[in-house]
Amino acid sequence: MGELLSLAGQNLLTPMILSFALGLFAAIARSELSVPEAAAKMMSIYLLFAIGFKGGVAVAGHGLDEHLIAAMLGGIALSFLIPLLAFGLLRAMTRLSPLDAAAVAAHYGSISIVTFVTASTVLSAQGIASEGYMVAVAAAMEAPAIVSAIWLAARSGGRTGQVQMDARLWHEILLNGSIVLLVGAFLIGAVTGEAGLARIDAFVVAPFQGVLCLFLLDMGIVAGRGLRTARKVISLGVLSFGIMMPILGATLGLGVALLIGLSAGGAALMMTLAASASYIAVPAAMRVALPAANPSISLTLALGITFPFNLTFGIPAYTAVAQALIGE
Amino acid sequence: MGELLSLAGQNLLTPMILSFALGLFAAIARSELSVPEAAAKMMSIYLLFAIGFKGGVAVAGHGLDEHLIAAMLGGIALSFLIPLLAFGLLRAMTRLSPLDAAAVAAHYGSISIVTFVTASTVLSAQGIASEGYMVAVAAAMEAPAIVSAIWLAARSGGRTGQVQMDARLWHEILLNGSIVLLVGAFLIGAVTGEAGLARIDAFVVAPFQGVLCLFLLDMGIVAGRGLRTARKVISLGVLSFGIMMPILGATLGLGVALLIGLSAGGAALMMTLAASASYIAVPAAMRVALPAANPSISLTLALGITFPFNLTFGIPAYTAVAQALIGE
Amino acid sequence: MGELLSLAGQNLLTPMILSFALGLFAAIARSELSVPEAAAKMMSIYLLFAIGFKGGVAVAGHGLDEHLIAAMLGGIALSFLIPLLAFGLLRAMTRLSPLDAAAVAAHYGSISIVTFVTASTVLSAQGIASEGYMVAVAAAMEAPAIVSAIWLAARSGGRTGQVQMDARLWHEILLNGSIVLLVGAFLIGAVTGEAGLARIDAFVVAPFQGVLCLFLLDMGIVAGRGLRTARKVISLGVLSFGIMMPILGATLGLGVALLIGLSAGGAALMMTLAASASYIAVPAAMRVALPAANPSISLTLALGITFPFNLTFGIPAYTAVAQALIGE
Amino acid sequence: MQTHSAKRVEILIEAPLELRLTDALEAAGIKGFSVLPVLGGAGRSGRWSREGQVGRTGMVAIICVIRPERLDTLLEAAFAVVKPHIGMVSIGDVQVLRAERF
Amino acid sequence: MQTHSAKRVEILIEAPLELRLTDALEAAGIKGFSVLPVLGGAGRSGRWSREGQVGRTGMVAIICVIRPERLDTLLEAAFAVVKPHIGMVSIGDVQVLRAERF
Amino acid sequence: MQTHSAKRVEILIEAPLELRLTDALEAAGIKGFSVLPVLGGAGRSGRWSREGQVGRTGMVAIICVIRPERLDTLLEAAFAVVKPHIGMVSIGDVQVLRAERF
Ligand SMILES: Nc1ncnc2c1ncn2[C@@H]1O[C@H](COP(=O)(O)O)[C@@H](O)[C@H]1O
Ligand SMILES: Nc1ncnc2c1ncn2[C@@H]1O[C@H](COP(=O)(O)O)[C@@H](O)[C@H]1O
Ligand SMILES: Nc1ncnc2c1ncn2[C@@H]1O[C@H](COP(=O)(O)O)[C@@H](O)[C@H]1O
Ligand code: NA
Ligand code: NA
Ligand code: NA
Repeated sequence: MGELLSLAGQNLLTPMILSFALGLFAAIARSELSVPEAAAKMMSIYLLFAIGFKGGVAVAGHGLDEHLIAAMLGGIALSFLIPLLAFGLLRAMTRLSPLDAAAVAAHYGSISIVTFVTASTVLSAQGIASEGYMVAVAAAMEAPAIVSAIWLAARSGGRTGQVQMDARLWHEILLNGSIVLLVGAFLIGAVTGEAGLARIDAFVVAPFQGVLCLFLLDMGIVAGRGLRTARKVISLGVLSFGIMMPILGATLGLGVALLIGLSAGGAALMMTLAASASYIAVPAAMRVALPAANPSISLTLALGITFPFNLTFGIPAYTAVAQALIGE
Repeated sequence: MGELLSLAGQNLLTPMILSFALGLFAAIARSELSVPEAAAKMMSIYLLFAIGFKGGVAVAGHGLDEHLIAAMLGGIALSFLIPLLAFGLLRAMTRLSPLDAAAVAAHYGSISIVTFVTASTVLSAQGIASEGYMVAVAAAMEAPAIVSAIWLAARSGGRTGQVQMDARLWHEILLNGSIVLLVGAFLIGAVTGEAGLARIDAFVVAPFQGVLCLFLLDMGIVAGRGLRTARKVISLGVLSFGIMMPILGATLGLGVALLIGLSAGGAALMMTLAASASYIAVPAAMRVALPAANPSISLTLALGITFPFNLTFGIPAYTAVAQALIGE
Repeated sequence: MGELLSLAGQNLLTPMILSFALGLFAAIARSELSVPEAAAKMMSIYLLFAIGFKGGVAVAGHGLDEHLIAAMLGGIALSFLIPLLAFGLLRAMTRLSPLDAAAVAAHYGSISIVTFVTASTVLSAQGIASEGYMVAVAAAMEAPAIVSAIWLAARSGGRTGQVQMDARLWHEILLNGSIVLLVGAFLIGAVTGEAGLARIDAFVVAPFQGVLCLFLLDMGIVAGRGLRTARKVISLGVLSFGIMMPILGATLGLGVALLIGLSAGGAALMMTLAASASYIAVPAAMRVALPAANPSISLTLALGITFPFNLTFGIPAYTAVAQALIGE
Repeated sequence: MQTHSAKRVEILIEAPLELRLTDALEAAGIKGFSVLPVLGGAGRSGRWSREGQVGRTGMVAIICVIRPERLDTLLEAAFAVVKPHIGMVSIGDVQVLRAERF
Repeated sequence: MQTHSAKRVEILIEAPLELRLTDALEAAGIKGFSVLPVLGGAGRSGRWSREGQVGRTGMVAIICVIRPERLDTLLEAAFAVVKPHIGMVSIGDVQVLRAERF
Repeated sequence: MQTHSAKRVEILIEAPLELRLTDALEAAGIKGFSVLPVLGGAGRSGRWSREGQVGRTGMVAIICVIRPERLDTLLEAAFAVVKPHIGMVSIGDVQVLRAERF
């Protein structure tokens, strides 16, 4: 526990986490500091491309693990199941309507790629190896949660017009920008391997953590603004959910990782994925599918509570637990 | 031929080409993946600045070649003449109106700076030297084609109002952003030389190919969208033109390069310039000068057919031919 | 003097200064070359973050100097006093109304962070050390000048409605984006120190001067456009003020630096701060506080006259003087 | 100068629905419209801003100038998409040059 | 289709005052509005453009569709902010769908 | 609140012609206008979007509020530029505050 806290402390004092804190502070103090939308989008394109590409290069180097298929299936199962658990918890702990609870549940079943990116960075800073294909697992976990959530909403007696699901939405979800970019960059990395990396490592490797700082600064600003304006919707029950759910998710993720036989690094990433909540792809899908659900509840929970929790305490804890149980 | 194909294959499997392919796939599959306009513009500013600057530094290092003037004049002549050839071909091979044919011809006489940048990258990856001043030649080749095209349109009996040419447009063409930036950066590189490069090489050299990947990703998206929406305007004749014209252009470029006595690398670049078609400066000029011409025909041809052709098969072929004929 | 001129010449021929000149040329020649707003904002976020962070790391390395408090107080005093001097000069030398003179005075009391960044770059290129906390001094000097200017405007008999000052404006000034980011990044650097720098130096150090080039290109464009459109408001008196004022400011800055006992590098930076004029934070504050003042006078003076003066002649001169008087 | 009566319809709609709306317009034979960005706003669901956002968030404004007799077609097509969602449809009277273009 | 009369108010205001204006609107009970970007323009204080600018410069357009009976409340709230500043307030008549939303 | 009648002219024009149009307006003595971005749209020449584009592509919207008696001057100046090009000019009736500014 002492070691865990020191690890957490060490993690807290990195430029990344502090940049997030700075953004949070700026927004809560109502500073007008802000990052242009186009720059934020470009940074996210950069991060997705770089993390996908590096995952692909790692796979090209070490070959495909026999666990790849199992990890994909495990991730997909988690993404399907976590919303059911989240929905149950929310209905028990909060006064959210079934519709709002289903929308929130979709966010928690899906994943936050920046949390994943941060966890990867923490692992490589500590010299802990992990399976390169975990980025493909991340991509695979984006969408299934949306299916579960829509089923939950429909089952809970959504009135006509409350649940809007069609082929077009499926298409949008499965080919959403972050999935296509992540998987595409992964394949590019896998195909071009070390030779490809040699050409672009000064772009995808060297400045990566710096870009992550500025991106987290922006995430802090957006999260802080959400927290400031959504204070009314955030009851104590909702808040507790935002901290309990990632812990439960990580536990499920750990179970799956142990079942599959992932490395300690891989297990930490699987726990992070299960613990994290989407704030990019799922919100857009929910606006289309469940238009009557209040978007600010999900976003504030995912970005204002769970994201910083994972960043500060979650990731070091998941790493420590995975290492303790699996070893290096 | 076998060697040429293997070179092409090798070229195809770089992160750059695959990034373009990813963008193409995303757009054709109707993924909403997109690059913000501001980010795309900024990347193009970066690429122009970097390529111009490095060209200038090379000139500062090796001194001005006696061929500089000849190469400039050769490039300008190509830019003037290629539209006449293109126009003739288009009128023979397609059903395009004289106005549309003239507009397309302007694009092919002018140049695509990203194709040039990609060719430079391929050359330096293969260790083939080239004349630094070729970026100045590239800048000189942007505008003359517009003159020829407007002459063609006027001659072909453009009705009053169809050809809009005035001093203001001349000014805009000659001082368009990419010419000013390319020539300006070239001069800055030439003046500051190696000392200047030492200060900014971590910016203009190291991450260059990585930025090029993301830029080509965007170009792939834009090209793919163009192909998707412009299927109707692209007849078989138009399509064939988009492949034949760069080959003819490259052949003319080779002739000029041999006449002038450029190095193998310089010849490959001259061929690339002659083979490539503008998709930035010329489209805007055509909207002003030939407002009744359909912009989507030119753009789809230049960006959707000729650009990927040059990227994948053209550049390796031009390089191989130049090396075979000129040696190192 | 000869040495000073050669220093100035050497400084003039860097990629940074030449990039500014290129932007100036492009705008004055009415080229449509331009940098997207979002990209310009993102570059300024990058520069503020990097310079703040590096200042913090320097403080973490060398410990806090006993002069820190004195330097902060000195800087604040300069920011309060310079507007009074500027106002007097403007009233004597130009026909500006009291309101316009007060608005201009606010800009000159405050600071230009890009001028500061450029000076830091020049110092480190020449191997001259300076106090890392000077970035904190820069942040402290942003706001006080606004107070003085509002006092001047109110005293000069601003009619009702001409001076709009309220708690909200105070809040906006003190927590404006550049102050929060600069101070925040400084603290992050101070807390994470060399370990933090090791993680992100490929982002905040290596490409810094290159980004500065593109940012200065943009500043040149904006300055050139201002000069072109504001020719009418720029009388000879106004123009002379734009050159005299930085010299006077730098002299005051030198006095304060000598009093405090800063190093030669620190003194050069203090002179630069005192000599520079704000073009980001103060303009917005003046639009709120002194809505009847003409914004284009201040902006053209600060960005079109004083900024290039400092960049080209000021900084080398301040450095030379500081070194001559203080030694290394 | 010769002008003609027309209707200017302004539809505020959530960005993720933009393509659905424009496709519906085209399906209804409405061939001309323009999409304008919206930076932020406020409504019954609170305040929002596009700044710093990464996903397809916020709203866009779709502007469509049409002949009066086509208004109902347009409104029906638009309303079918907008109905279950937040968003706003307003219609103003305008005069246009070059009516043959509409 | 059933429509209802409303007013469309368009306020051009300097960007540094945007929050003051929207806060004043909310304080006056005007809960719905949208903010649109303005790239540049010209007026008595000359020409301007947002291109390449870094600070909170230029203007924004705030659009507010309201019931006619609320117009005066809105105009008074807006005018209190806009009065000492440059900027423009224009009001047009529109028809809206779903009046219950306003 | 005291308001005055005015005309709101909205001109959609291709971005490469923006400066030509605004110069023509100024030459005709129209001193006030604002330029708004357009993200994309559709018309007889098909669908377009600004996303990912690099050159000066697409359209911009120019908005001009003027006294009714100046409308014809404006339309003539604008039409001389817009005529051979794609684009749209629409005119609506509005009320403005502070008529002295126009
Ligand atoms: N009356 C209005 N005038 C202008 N824009 C509005 C209005 N009402 C809503 N909006 C816009 O539509 C969005 C969603 O509105 P609402 O569904 O009321 O939350 C708001 O955030 C505004 O951007
Ligand atoms: N008549 C007008 N129509 C549209 N926009 C205007 C008008 N007058 C002023 N503006 C906008 O308001 C800004 C400030 O106007 P002014 O106070 O006249 O300089 C201008 O730069 C334009 O963006
Ligand atoms: N009726 C319309 N309403 C709004 N925008 C239009 C309309 N017609 C055309 N536009 C805009 O003008 C552009 C060119 O129109 P067109 O010349 O018909 O292709 C379109 O892409 C739209 O952005
Ligand atoms: Na999850
Ligand atoms: Na060519
Ligand atoms: Na100063």
